[in-house]
Amino acid sequence: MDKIIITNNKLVHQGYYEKVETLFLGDFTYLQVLELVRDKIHKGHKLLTHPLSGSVKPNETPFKSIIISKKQNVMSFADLSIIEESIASAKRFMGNQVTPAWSEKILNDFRIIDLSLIENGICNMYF
Amino acid sequence: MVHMCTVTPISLTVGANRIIPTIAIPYPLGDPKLTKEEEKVLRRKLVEKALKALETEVDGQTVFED
Amino acid sequence: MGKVRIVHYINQFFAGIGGEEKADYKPEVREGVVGPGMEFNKKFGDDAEIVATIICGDSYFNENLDEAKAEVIEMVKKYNPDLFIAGPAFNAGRYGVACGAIAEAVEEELKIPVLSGMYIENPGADMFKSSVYIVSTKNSAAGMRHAVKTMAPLALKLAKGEAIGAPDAEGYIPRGIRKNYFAEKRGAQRAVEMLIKKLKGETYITEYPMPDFDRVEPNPAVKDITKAKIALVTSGGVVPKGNPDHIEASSASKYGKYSIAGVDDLTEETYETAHGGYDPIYCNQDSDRVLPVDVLRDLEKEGKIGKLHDFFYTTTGNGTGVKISKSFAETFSKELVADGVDAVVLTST
Amino acid sequence: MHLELGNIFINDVQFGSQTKVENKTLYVNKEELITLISEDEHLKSVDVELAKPGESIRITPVKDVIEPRVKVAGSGGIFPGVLTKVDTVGAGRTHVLKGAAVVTTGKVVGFQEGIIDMTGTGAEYTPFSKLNNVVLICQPVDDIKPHDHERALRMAGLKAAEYFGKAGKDIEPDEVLSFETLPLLKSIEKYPKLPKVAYVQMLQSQGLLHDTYVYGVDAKQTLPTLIKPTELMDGAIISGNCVSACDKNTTYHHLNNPIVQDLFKQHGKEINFVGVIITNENVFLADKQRSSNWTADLAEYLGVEGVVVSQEGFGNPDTDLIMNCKKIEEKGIKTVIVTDEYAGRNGASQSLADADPKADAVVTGGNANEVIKLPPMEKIIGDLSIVNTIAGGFDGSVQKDGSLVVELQTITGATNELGFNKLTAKGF
Repeated sequence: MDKIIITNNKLVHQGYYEKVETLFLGDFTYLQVLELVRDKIHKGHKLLTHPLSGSVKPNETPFKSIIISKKQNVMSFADLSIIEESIASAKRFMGNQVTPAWSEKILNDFRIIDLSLIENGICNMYF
Repeated sequence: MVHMCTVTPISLTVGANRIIPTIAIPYPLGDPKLTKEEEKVLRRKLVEKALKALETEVDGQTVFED
Repeated sequence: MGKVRIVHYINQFFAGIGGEEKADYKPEVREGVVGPGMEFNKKFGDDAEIVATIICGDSYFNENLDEAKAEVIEMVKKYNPDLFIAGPAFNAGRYGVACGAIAEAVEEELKIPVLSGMYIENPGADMFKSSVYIVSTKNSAAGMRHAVKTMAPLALKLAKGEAIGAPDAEGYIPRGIRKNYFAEKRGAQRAVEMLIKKLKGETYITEYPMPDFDRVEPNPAVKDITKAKIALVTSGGVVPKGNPDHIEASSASKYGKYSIAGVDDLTEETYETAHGGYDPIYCNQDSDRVLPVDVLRDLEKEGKIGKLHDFFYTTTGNGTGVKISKSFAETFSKELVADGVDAVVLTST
Repeated sequence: MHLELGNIFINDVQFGSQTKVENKTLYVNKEELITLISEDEHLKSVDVELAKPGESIRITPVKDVIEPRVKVAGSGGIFPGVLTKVDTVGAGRTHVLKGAAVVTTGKVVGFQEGIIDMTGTGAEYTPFSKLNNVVLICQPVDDIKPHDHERALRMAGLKAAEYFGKAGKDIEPDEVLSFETLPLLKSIEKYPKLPKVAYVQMLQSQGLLHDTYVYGVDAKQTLPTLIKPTELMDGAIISGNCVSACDKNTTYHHLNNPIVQDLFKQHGKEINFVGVIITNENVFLADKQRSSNWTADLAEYLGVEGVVVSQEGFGNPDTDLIMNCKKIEEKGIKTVIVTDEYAGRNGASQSLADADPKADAVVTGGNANEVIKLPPMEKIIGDLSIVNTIAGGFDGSVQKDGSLVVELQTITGATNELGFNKLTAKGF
């Protein structure tokens, strides 16, 4: 399929790397994932999922998975503005309060939610 | 003033009046896929376009497309 | 609390010293009131008193910003006031900017409340409304009485540390700080009523105004580009290698001014980008990709442009606020004009 | 089509030997309720507590709040497609235990949120402090999967609400409200001179803990469609949503949708309220495009002149909201949007993650980042230790004396984006 998952969530990596090209960045922060996606958008990759997926706040969950197109085309201004606003939002939340040092159990809950947010659409995507 | 930028909608919202669209955000006036020489030719074309825009009367926000 | 002590800042015009020809008047402090201060003192009655007035020429202030600020702050400090009032400046642009800048600086340095007054379209209002309480005034000095009527009670509240009400109630220009409160009607009802007004074409007030942007009149075309002196400005963060002034990767608090006299080409060894808003690798390899010095130098040599200005100005546009960006431009565009620059090529990433 | 809502006012809730409504009091047979809820194999234990207005009680973490209702006449049952068959609802007669609610609590995942204080500062911000609440505390079996856990809690709340609703079936209501929805063409004929108005309701539909169900269908798998406002009153839309406590729509909100109510109030006077369009808030941008296109198209197809659009949740729904607003405005239809803000603790940051000049009529439910202090409560229902692990709570949230320092976003329903509350924000 013509897409790449960019994620720092091992559950997403484990679940999908055989089916979808997956760029797994285990040691990236939430914000670093967003910034990497921004660089990809600059190069003309299309954003396929919203970077602020989920209502879990950016200073709560450390995990983020975003799907972009494999193909590069002319950069989309709409995508750029979404990723820029998302980065600004994420920074705002971190400015209020940094992500706590969660227990492994809670981290795993966050992984499951992050996984759930992308798996619902991934199977029926044809573009 | 002439504004050379890739994301012209932003330039329009911040109020620039002479706008030249450029190549890409990380390299507005270049293209790493080209050789150094080709890149400079490309850059010169864009700068000449910008100078031309400076010499052109505008009566509102204008994006100088090709 | 006893009588509130106030220091008042006015320009050369309101001090009766003179108009534009006296705009380079250096800061001077006088005991008691001068000019509009009289109106204030009348209004304050026994509650407060202007103990000193500082007079400064608008050109002097704006052209010697750092010095002027420091001098005025020293003068204010001596009087140990409870409050600092600047203006009102009405529609006088440079006076407005001076009032905003000095009020902001006094608040920051001396930690006392400050107040100014301006016409809504004064550029100083837009630049300083988020950091300073600025009362919305009429557009000329004819509105003095009206301005003082609004400023005096707000000044007393500020000095006494009382809670400041909403902008429309107190008369100041909204500062863009979102505050919660309980409305009389629930949101759904407000929404339905707003829709009915919108359908009828009546005025309604949105509860959250979208961020607004500026428009400026285009400048006339450059007559002869082959004679023109051209300067380069960038928001792409190009800096000499090592980023000597430590310009921030995002939300920049400053800009840099660097000489490119004698530079024909920006190389990997000499220049880089400080910008955190994009992948820096391409600019770091060759900063001409962001700031086209090489090409403009060629064009200069070929006589296609008059001259490439010896300095370029740079900052990072990443997350840097509109207000601060404006204040950068406000300052360096004056230098550009003074240096005889005819046109600017601004590049953004 | 016609729906009568018979409100039975409830001023008190007490345990008793029989579940019934008498003298405006809801009596709860605790054992019977526990037996009913415990039928779910995913639940290990169930407990029931009562929380009344003014009591020194803090309920946390809150998953959902549901108002007890029962179908008395007309087709279908309450919560169609979930607890009852998928028969179409929205006509006939429905009884409501007005003033009572079922609140579900219990951890779903490790981090949680949602506080209802029955007294003090916090009580002013949540509408549920004014209700007589029957609180279900459900502990799941060990090693339950989060998806099953969420579902078990969701069903427990709905079942309890249905159970109490039945107690009001044969009671004479204290007031009867009547809502009429005509076929579209008739509706247009009825008030030809009034501007036609629709309501666009955006439903949270992103994934685990972020879902809404319409007649039992997961909203993320739906396309924007029309629904009669009275169907909402019979529980056609339920919440499976338990992230972002302040601006999620509980099932209680869906049943009592304030925009629907307030549009009805002006119906036939200032406007002609012709219908509700429901749309979703999905993660995939292509879905957002499709749904917003479809929504704008439906509004145009209906021929309305104005719409109110409501949002649900934080972050990416801002994009759906702005897309909907912009596309509907571009059809020449006037919009008002209802949202809330995340303007930072000092209120100085930009409030929304998206913006457009076309969004020139905005109603806001307030800044969810505002920090407030909640006094200690004598009784905690649920688990206070989790307050340090909820949205807008943080290390040190729980003070030595039991008071809490938290952002408004921890309080259930505080900045609701259906305009349920009076709270709002303005620029200072």
